[in-house]
Amino acid sequence: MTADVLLDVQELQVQFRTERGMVRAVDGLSYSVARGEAVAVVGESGSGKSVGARSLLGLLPKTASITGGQAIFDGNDLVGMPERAMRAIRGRRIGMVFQNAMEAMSPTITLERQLTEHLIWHGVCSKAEARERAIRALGEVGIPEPERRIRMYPFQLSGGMRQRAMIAMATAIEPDLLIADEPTTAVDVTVQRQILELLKAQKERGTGIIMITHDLGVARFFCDTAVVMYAGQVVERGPMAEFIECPAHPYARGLLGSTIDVGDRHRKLSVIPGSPVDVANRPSGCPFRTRCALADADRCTHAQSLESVSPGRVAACWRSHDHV
Amino acid sequence: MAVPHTMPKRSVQAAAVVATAALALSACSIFGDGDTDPTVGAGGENDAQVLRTTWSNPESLDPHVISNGIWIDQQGLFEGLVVQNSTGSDVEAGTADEWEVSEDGTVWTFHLRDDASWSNGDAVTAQDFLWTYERLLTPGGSGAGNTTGANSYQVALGIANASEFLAGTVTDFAEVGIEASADDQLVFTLDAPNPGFLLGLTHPSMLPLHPATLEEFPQEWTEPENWVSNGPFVLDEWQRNVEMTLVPNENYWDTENVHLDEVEIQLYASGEPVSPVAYDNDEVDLMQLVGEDVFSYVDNPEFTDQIRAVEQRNITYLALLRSTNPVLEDVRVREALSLALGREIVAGLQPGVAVARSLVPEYLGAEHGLGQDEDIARAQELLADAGYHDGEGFPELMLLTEAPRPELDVAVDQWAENLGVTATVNNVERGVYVEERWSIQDTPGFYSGSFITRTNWNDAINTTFNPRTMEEFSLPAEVWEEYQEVQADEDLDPGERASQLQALRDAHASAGAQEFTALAAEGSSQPDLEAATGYFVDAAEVRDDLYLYLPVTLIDANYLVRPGVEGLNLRGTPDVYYFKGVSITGE
Amino acid sequence: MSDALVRLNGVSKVFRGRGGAVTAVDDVDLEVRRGETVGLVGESGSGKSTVARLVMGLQPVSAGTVEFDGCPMTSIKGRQAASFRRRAQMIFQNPFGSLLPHFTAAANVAEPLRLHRVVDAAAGQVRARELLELVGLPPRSAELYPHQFSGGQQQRIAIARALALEPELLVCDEPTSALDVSVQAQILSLLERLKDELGLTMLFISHHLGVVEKLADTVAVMSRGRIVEQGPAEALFEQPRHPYTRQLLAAVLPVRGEPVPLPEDPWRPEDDDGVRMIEVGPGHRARIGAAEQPQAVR
Amino acid sequence: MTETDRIDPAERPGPPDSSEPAATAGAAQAQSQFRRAWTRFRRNKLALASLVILAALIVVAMIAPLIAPYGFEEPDYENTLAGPGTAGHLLGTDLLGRDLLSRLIYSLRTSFLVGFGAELAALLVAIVIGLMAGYRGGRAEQLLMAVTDVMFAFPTYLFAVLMVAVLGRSVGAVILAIAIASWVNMARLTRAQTLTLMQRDFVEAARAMGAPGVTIAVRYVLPNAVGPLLVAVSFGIPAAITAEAGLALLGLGVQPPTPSLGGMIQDGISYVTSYPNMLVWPAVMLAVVLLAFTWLGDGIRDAFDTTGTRR
Amino acid sequence: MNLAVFAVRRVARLVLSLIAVSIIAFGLLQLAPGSFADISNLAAEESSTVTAEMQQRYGDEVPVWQQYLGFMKGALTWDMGPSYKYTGQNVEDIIATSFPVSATLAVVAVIIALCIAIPVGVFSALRQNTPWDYGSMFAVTIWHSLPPYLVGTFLMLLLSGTWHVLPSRGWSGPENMIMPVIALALGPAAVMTRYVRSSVLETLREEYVTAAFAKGGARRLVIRRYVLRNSLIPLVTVAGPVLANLMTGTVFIEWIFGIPGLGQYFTDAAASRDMPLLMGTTLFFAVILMVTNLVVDLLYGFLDPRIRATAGAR
Repeated sequence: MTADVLLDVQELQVQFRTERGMVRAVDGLSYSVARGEAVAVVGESGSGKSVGARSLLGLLPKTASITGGQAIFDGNDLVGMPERAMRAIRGRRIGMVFQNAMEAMSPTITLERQLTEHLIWHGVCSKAEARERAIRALGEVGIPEPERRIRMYPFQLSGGMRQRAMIAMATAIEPDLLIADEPTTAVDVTVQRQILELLKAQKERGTGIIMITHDLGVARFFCDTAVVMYAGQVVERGPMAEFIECPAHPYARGLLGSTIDVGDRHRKLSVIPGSPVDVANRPSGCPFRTRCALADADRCTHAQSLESVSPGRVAACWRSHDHV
Repeated sequence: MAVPHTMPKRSVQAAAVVATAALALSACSIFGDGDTDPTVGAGGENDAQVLRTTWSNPESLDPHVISNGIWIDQQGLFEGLVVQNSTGSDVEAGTADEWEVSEDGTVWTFHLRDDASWSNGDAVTAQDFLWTYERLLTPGGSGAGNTTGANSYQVALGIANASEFLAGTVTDFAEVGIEASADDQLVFTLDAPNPGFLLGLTHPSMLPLHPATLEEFPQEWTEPENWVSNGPFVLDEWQRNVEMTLVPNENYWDTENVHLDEVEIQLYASGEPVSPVAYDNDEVDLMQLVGEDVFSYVDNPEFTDQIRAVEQRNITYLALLRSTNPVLEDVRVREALSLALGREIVAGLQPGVAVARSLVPEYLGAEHGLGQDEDIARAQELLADAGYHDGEGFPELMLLTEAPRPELDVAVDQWAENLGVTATVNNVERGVYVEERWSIQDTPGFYSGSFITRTNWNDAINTTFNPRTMEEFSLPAEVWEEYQEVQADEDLDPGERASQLQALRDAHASAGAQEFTALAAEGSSQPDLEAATGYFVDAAEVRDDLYLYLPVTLIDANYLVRPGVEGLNLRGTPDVYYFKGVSITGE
Repeated sequence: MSDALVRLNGVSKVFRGRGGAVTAVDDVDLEVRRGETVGLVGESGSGKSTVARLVMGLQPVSAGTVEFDGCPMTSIKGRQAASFRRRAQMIFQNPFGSLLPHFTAAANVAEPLRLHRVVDAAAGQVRARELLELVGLPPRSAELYPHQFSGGQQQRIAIARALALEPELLVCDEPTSALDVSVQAQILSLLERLKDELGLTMLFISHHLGVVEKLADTVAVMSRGRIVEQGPAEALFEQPRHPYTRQLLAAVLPVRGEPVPLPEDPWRPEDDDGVRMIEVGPGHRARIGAAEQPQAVR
Repeated sequence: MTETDRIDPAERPGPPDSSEPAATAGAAQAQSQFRRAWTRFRRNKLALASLVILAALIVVAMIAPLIAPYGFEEPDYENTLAGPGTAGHLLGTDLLGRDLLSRLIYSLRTSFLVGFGAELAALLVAIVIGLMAGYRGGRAEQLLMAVTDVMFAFPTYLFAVLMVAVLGRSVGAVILAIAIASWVNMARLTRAQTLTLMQRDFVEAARAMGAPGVTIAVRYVLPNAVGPLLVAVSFGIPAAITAEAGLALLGLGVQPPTPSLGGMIQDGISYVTSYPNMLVWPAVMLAVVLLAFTWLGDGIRDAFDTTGTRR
Repeated sequence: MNLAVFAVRRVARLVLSLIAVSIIAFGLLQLAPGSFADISNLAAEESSTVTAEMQQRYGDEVPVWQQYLGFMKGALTWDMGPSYKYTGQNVEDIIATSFPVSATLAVVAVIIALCIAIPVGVFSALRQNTPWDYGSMFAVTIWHSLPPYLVGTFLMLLLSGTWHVLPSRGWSGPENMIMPVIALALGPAAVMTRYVRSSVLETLREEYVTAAFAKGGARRLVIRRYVLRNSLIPLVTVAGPVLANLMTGTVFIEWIFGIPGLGQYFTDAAASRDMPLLMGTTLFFAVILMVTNLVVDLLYGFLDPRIRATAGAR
């Protein structure tokens, strides 16, 4: 761990209370983010990638609770942090960008208020100054006529513009860490590229970024580190380039093989059979074993721990060395 | 979302402030003047004598418009030539302090007292009375609102040409037998001697009105700010449907005998549950117990000294409905139904209810045997005679009513059990009831009604189910239809209409009904009360034997009167008592 | 061309709403030949889904004609319409939403058979099970309800249903957009297999260029209701001629290979106003002015 | 369901129980919407208890002649206004000595008849017009809009009073009056549900399959609107019962001697100071019935998860 | 469509509905059996001939349509003539004096109901699935199931009959409002509490609430600015109809507590077939309902910027 590490998550566990009993949505999530580093948490539906990130800020519903692990941010553990201390971190030190700005901004409050209020809450600046900063931030994310637009309500902006405004909302306060939860899923490819460029600028300023995405293209384009999750567990973690080059875990390999690029016309798709596993019905041992071509009845029914496959890379499969 | 367990207090406070403000605002404007003080009353420490009582909500206070209001006029707002004595059996001096009658009993001369004056200070004159009576008798009423003619009541007084003027056959009021021979002298000329004339003058329609006020405010004269009257009290406040306040008339001639400083009358809307809660809660000092409330007070030792009964004040009856089905045109059938009505059962259901055997209350001294009694064996016999043995082939009967009444349920039950006759109760709204009573039904049956019993023989014969009405009742259905057409014919001039109706009655009314008419007329023309009563008793008997109506029960009126209310003379009349003379003594 | 199953000639669609008229599809010419898969790509709001609905006759055209097997759709009425319905079927983006929630998987698949009275109920059930098997669902799933399936399985049911009437044309409107990456690959493989096995003619609509490239023989690129470029898939993806196509390709972030830098001066739809489609290669047309043509070749 | 929902259901803020068990994962049992709703409903103890109570009361009402100790208009002049616990009259008697328990049982019969009858009649009309208005638009929609405008301007209570005045006071007339006064809201709900369901892809899918409009409306759309309609009915029945009681209080309810809860309450109110049990029994019964329907409605709503139909 | 056209259409629909209401009401009255006659105090009834007299006066000499047009003309000029039953009072005067009473009751009841509903509903939602939540929802459902006339009757027996703390009836001061308002407010309070609770619960699940917390908002602030604002605006749509219903539906309460509101007059007029009064009150209620609905729409539009914006665009 270097001095630059902003956040260090270790063995995080999150449970949900459901009608069918307790469900472990996140079961052992570990990664760290350094200043200026972008970590991609990649996975499919129900893999726990978003729950894991939101739990850091205590933004889960009441039915959820963190049952284990720690998340050291700036020397303090976010897990079990008192509400007051947590509030000082939320929005100020750790910002968050949501998937859909339409849903993540109140329809009845003007942009101005939504962009400035937390500056005032955190005592960053005065109201007038906050307004200046918000206008500037809007300009920076490429919204024309920010002075006029700031008086509008979110629904009066186009989708792309709303998404930018939300990024302005999270970044105007210059947080140390940014959690971006599928920030481009709801927008078109051309807009996606622009949004990512905006986030890149933040990264270059030294902000650490946790990017939650199901899109490997986005992850690869933007992030330095890949954390691949499956059924609430991390199956592989390591530098992005090496991960793309030769994924170690069979699931990660399958995922990469399923991803279609332009120019893949003649590449044969590698298909993972079966359906993604639901965390509520996770099989014992390796969660992927029911879909894994390499599954071995003896080895895979035991829990797989993350083991180093190469420097800086870990994977949760006993055969992962075979592929590196 | 994890959420805090605190409440946004500020919005709650804001809402509370708004609510308080709204309450405060509304309190200033929408309530009545609000000068009533519920703690002041019979039990209160205050010296002011305030009588708090209840009355059925009056639609109007015009004594010429039939509504509950005319009895309030009578109770103390206006004063007629004469007023009733404490039992209602005779009259005492009112605005007139003296009167005499000619020897033939047809000319009555009244002398107004010198100090009789209106509440605005004007003297009460004979011309005022004359003006009032012209207003009363003018066909169609004088003011736009005077539509419900109390004038028809006055037919019974027998004032010369009064009915003719009312009917339109006489158009010059000067021909009517009322004359103001001097400012303080009023002379009535009657067609025939009338032993009921003096008591008849105590009807609210004979109260004097203040001509100047009525001419200035044809409609609004009953508003407190325009109010002028000659009685012991004047209208101080009238919050419609809620409350009326009367205060003493300073210009009244007999203020010494007016003890109350204020009368508060809670006005109960029709159908409103008149719960004695108001009495228990010390909101009123005097109220009538209505319907089922008698159970918790009458015969309750705790209230023995607070209950005052007016015996046999009301009589309930079933009256014949006109029907295309002639089954009830057979008097034997009607008698049979009457004899098996179950009166004893009804009387046993509630305290203060007695069997009614005649339309005339027992206390007038009618001998036993007058009227209708119960005899099931006889009833069955009669029905069999009429051709309906055990009710076979008897059509279903309808009992029309505008409120649930136990006697109807009992009748249905008893008729079915004893006579094999089925009947259904048809409970309809007032508007329907009033119309249906007079229209011709497909189903034979009766309508249910009740009267305030008449406290003297004259009224008992000549007002409730008077001769003309009895003749009308006895008309066969098809004649009744024709009769109503004549009544409704706008093209006929009034005189012509009256004579056509008379002709129809003469031709088709039953012999019994015509006999009743003759006996009643004979009685009314007797100058001597006793002689008259003889005829009236006979007439009553004839009337009851027609079985065109079946008397059911006589019902006591029970009043809750708070201890300390003195000088209260409850009478069997519709106005019940006068405010004058009532006082409240601190206990 | 006689082998054109579907042909759109100058088709436009205008929606009139409270906010005024919106031209969703603007003078589109398109052709789907038998046995061919035509891919339609574009961003949201480009009108590609509206084209699908116009082809399916779910909405009337505002101008132009849609011909199915040489027969203009506007004149199709009554029985002809019913027979058309049997010959063209559709798959939707949201598999759960497009299935009848209160019908079992088998009943969903058998419903078109019932509607068109192709077979009796019992035979319909048998056929439904065969079809479910064809799309890779186990027989025991026949009696389950749609909500009991995962998204990929639901889409398989929807495909089975679309195939029940053995249609000549299959219109797929973003069939994999709502699915996870691994499931998307499954469905695409399934469609590829079915295409080969059954010789399906498909109109395949997606915003995902890679997916379209993978499946389509011919590709049309749409923007703001207009087709800006169309041609054989290989030619179009390797030698995009229209600036918008190039821009779109550049915006895609590949997993393998390097991303292309975005063009400095983004193309705007207005740039195309008054510009006509011209032939730029064999079967390859683009909406570029003749004057631009030399520059377009890079 | 939106695209975003599908991508990551378990990660939406909310319990991750929305992620369905994959059919292949185990031997899942076929679950129709009703079975699913019933499973959820069963877990709601209050709603289940309400259902049991209502079912029991309905049975009691249906077999009233068998279990009522007396006829509803059978007098007992020896035992008038008897208190509760009088021999032979468990709950006491009224002025004519009629058995209150028997009258209460028959009252339930009338009240349920009015409640179910009115709601059923309203529902039938509402479904036809609501479906047509929602699915076809056009004249049905214009009609519904116009009627809605008028009915919204016509105070329901005043309308019912006038209707009963016209139709009379038979059970049928009261049912009709209440039904006419209440079908509009139900039709609007049906229309709204239809419009919502029309947005669902399966309608377009059905059209693409070649299903005719009637089939879509009746076979595909309607069954999916059942949940909210059931909820509306379960709230509508007690409303109709209350409406009858209100009419009865004004003397416009079902014609006596046929007893109804409202009629008994009307009787009871006049006796409240002397024989409160005459008011207490029907009042308690009415409250129990209304309460049970409310909880039942809540249960059904939660079971079908139709949050939009909350009243 | 611009705002003016929208407004004109809206008003036109309003007028058409009013005409329809008047025709329906008038038609129903024509169909209904019975006609107006003097319904004097039947207990004090003196003679049957009086009613016959009335029949003559208010016979059917005028054609129905002329009666209708005559009445409508009167209604439009706010001169509906005297009531048949309340002789000496004009219909418009009756309405003018009694409607404010009903309206006050209704408005105060709705305010009280809101004062109960908002805190209790919000509280229950914030403490979902706690004993507090279950308890208050249980209580609220029970209120909901008690018709106002029963509540009113029991209140009167308790507070006036037994404890002697409030006057049982009348309309002379604020103390007369307490029981009626409670009886009236309980039902709406229950309805609105349930609405507020579910609305708040729904809003709590919105992403923007999470986003507000993610910005570091204090709970109270987020609840007020994000949750309450967005969940209470729709309450207007519930409170409006409730208010309109109360204004027309206070009749039982007016009856039990002897309050001189319009509902009493209406019922009385209906029973006694007082045509002018009945038509007058019906039309007046219709206008009140429409105006309330209109105000609710406008208010909702004003409170919700989304609707405000689209309405402005039209």
